[in-house]
Amino acid sequence: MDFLAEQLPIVVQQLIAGLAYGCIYGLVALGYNFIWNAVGIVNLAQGDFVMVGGYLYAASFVPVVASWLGPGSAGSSFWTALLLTAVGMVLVGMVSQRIVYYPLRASHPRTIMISTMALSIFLKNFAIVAWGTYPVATSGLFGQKWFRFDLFGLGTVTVLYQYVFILVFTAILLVVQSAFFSRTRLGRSMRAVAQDQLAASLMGINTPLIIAITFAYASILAGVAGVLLAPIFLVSQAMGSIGLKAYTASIVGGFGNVIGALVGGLLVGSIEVLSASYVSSVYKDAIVFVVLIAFLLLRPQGLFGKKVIGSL
Amino acid sequence: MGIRSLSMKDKTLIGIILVLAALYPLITNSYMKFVLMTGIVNALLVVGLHFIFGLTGQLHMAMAAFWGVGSYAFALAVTRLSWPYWLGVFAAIVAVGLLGLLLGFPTLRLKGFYLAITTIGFGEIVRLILLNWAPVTGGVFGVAGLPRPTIGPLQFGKNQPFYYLLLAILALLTLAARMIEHSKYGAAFRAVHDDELAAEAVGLDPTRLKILAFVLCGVYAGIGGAMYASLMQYISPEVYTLERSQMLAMMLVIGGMGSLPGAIMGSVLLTFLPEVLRFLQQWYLAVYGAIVIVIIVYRPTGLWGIWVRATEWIATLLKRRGDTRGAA
Amino acid sequence: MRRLMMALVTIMVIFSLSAYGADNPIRIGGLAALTGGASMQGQQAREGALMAMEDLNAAGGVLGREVQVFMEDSQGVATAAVNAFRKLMDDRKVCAVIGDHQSTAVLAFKPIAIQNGIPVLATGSAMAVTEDANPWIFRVREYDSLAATALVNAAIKEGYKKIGIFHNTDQFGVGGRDNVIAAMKAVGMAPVATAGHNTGDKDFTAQLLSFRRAGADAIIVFTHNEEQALICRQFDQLLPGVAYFGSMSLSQTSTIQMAQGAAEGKYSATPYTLTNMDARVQEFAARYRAKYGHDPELFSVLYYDAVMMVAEAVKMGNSDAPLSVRDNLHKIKDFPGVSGLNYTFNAIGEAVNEIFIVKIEGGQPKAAFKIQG
Amino acid sequence: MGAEPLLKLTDVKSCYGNIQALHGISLEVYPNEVVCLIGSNGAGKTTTLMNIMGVVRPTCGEIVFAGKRLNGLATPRIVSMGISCVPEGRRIFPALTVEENLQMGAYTQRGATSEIEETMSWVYELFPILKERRTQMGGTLSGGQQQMLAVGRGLMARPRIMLLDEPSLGLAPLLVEQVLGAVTRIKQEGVTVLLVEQNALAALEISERGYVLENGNVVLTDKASALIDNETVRKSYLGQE
Repeated sequence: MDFLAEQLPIVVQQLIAGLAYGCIYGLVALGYNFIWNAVGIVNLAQGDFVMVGGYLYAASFVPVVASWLGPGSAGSSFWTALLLTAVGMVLVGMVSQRIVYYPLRASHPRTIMISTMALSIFLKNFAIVAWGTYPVATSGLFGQKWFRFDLFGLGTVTVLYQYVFILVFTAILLVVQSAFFSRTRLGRSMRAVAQDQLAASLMGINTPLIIAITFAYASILAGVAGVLLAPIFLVSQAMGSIGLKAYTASIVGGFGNVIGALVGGLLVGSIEVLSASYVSSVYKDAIVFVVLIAFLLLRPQGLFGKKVIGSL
Repeated sequence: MGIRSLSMKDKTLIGIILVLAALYPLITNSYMKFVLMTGIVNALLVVGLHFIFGLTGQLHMAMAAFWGVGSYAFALAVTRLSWPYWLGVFAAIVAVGLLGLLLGFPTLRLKGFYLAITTIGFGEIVRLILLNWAPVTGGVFGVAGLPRPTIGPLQFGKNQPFYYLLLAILALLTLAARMIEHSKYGAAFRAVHDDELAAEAVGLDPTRLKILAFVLCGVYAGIGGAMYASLMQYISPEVYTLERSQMLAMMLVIGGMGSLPGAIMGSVLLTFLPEVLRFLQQWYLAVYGAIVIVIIVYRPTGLWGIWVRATEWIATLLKRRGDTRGAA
Repeated sequence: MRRLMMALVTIMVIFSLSAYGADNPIRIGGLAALTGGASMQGQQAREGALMAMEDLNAAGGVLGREVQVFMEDSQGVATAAVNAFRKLMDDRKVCAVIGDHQSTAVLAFKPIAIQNGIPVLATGSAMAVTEDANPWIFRVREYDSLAATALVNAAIKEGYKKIGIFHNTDQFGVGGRDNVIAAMKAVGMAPVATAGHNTGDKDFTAQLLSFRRAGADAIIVFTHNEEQALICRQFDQLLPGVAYFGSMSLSQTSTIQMAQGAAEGKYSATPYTLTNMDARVQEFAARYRAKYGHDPELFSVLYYDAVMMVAEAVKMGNSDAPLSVRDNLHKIKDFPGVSGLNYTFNAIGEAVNEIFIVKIEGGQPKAAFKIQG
Repeated sequence: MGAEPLLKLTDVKSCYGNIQALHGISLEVYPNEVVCLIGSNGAGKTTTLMNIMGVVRPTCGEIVFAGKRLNGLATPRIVSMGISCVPEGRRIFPALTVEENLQMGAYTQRGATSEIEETMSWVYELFPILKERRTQMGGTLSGGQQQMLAVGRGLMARPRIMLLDEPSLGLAPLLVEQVLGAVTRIKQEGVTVLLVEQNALAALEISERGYVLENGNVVLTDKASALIDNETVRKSYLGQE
């Protein structure tokens, strides 16, 4: 009981952080899944899109927008910069797919994978040239503010407002997304293309365009993840490493599954924080990957996937 | 057997090895010579990767881990255990071969991008172990003072003899790879690549074949890892990253998937490319990435494809000139 | 056969293009991570080194000859560092190499430098860089045990008894950890907890909470800028009331900015601080700011000073032969640097034997006291 | 027939990769008739349809629909001109509801919501089971229901001509009758039908004319009734000695 009393607040505190990171992984994982569903490839530069989103937001748009709107406009400048970032990411996604996917669409997926790797190298190093080598700090809506609350008299838990914001923002985003996919013509045609490209084009859908839009949307998700992370992390070229965790999340959840991506993200986030605390902080990434490999061997379809292994 | 009876690939292979042999004394500065040596070591690894990535079509992204374990097995055997040089190389081969077996077994059920992420995860695990298991690996401080080889009275301590030794090893291993490729195993690997179910239907065992490919790759990576350690004479864990695995895969793809001459061309070229681009200062790796994208997108058949077209073009050109001469 | 000849000729043309003569200028090499995770420090190094070159040439060069500084990218990785070093040595024919600021990279090319007789003015802090006292290897930076001892002494002086160590798992962090433990042992203490993190980690909740569990009243943090800033931020939430002693990176303007206020009240150890009112320091900082638009940092001044010392050694020996440069570097006495330090290389090639303990106040690293090594 | 053909293929050749699949197909479909293409597996029936839809580009020859050349047009353009295709294997969207599937069928009918709803109620009238199941996911329907959904989805585009690829494939005899019966009713509504079938007898029974394809060539064409009686057709395609 004593042990519990001592550990519980700490576990809760870490879980909140883990869930917030999980949401971020989930958002990026969703991007993997949409592209996977639509064209059956994995974009290995997806993680670097997070970095590009973070830089666009923190280094390019925030300073400009803040100077437009003047002092004391933290709220509106956040939303404006977020919107501009999303627009920027649409361009990034569209242009990238036009260059590294579209010309190769008939090639072996392996070739496409390599071209997305090259894109990843390009983006990492382009960031150095475009935004410099100094990591960028930005404050978002809440900066470094945190609050404490008492956990049933067991102890106090300290939480960053930004963590809560990430959780709420992700929840709202998912609700909006689900409405978009079921209620709008564009959303439905994106689903149709993901399910059957030939049938979709026989319906008169411009499939190449819808695929480009899917890439753009996946990029927006990555960019938003970058914006949400920017205040708690620093924006630097190493931010792209988040892509691997997100890839893991999408596998754990069941590749190609929307709910799976989120649940997988939350699971990976929690495993990461808890294993850092209770197993080994330097091997935490290794532990995440061990879990991944175990999943692939024991339940390759993931938590929510159908029992089919994606063929190449 | 005359040179005419050899296939285009074989002729090119011989040509490449000869060019590489002639190149070394032609290069006047020892920096470029050293880059060339690095290129040969990369080629050893890429030829190994060819078995999995090229022949069997499996997305193996843990090549840096294979290479790292090879380097460390060799380095620890010759320093900590004071084993003789070639026994150390043998230890590296066995270690990475076993690693290939270890990775091959559980991941056989996985295909495509599932295999890719598994191997990426595996590579990261190995990297973290090399970095943090300090009592055994020396941790961040790496292993220093690694020897260059001797064979009987022959000394390979200097760069030039070591270069020709590396080249000889590359030639031998490429020859072996070529023989495997043309044997029934090569055909079987290709069958697994094209259609696993069909391969199974004709009585091949894709599982065993894939394990075999992983083990073969491990053997090559073991030699490559040991040679790298011997070349640098110092190894440290920050080298064996996912980025390196990606670079090696790119070398293979840029070279032209599924062709040995392409694998060597790709390795040497992509080793030189960033060095040649250094004058671009901090732009150079961004430009490197862009060049790789351009090559892949506009020539998915890689350097091998370009070479084939170029030789065809030259051949028709020569023939046409011959024809007009004949007409005149 | 004709095909083969054509290929050969093409390759020969390409390589002959990269060779050139004209040995007139004095060539100095610099190595730093211009790409990759440590490129921030690399950029500072580059800016400092190039500024030194311009200053030298504006003053008429050295021995009446132009000075050329070549900066190459080491990526902070052994393989790339060896290639870059060889390029400087063979291609650029430099008379000395400054850097790298990552000790791993230095250890990788050190044997080549010794074998080929190129003096190296390393800026990595690991003990292994100079411990074999090779005459070719110099260091223009504080060494790990100096910083570690200073931080431990500062913590003890401020009255802390239960000290934890938090370190990066790279060469810098692990070296720092070992030296902190050694320094504590020397005064009969042991750390209450030790935790590590990998380069690129962003969330340190678990490690910081482990210090809380161990009841630490102070922690010593050996890591680089980005992680240092993030740890400062998370530390304030999780370990209120605990003292914080950070390695050199915490004293840097860029880290203090990245920490967004979380660096306040924390200590760091550095041989160079902008709050040093020495005229040399201030004059240089003003010129640097005017040129690059941001403050100089430790690596900016170290690379600047190192280039200046190589130039001095060339002048002293009236020659840019590496051997002469090496011998004259050893003869340099109290060379005044823009870092505020006076450099004299000792028997094993160390030049920085004093270090400031600074406390961050109002976003500035205020020098608290100075410790001699 | 007299009138201009609605759809006319002249000497269409086409390749899949390096394999030539069509060696010069010519055929005509007149307004408001049901024409069937019969032939064994690999005869080029589906390829012909894919050429009409612009999914596969013919290497030579001409495809004309209602006086307009279709060669080189993109599939969406072709669909919006009034050709719809019910592909082989049905290919309904498994994770879209029945109603969403039908809505996708009306993708090219921009704007007019009331018209789309009108068409949908007509489809529901034609296949009442779809109305019952309209909130169910397409993938959960039985084979026959999926075929009806596929046909219904094709009708949602309000086509002038509908291409039906193997609608009876894998269906129980009772369902085959139902689906092919629907074809007759579709025709009564003024839609022209080009039907591809392996079940040659059933297809010929509801068609006016038929074409027999072999190895990418038209080998025989006649009135449907005449084909049923044709000796070779009986032997090769109707399984009758």
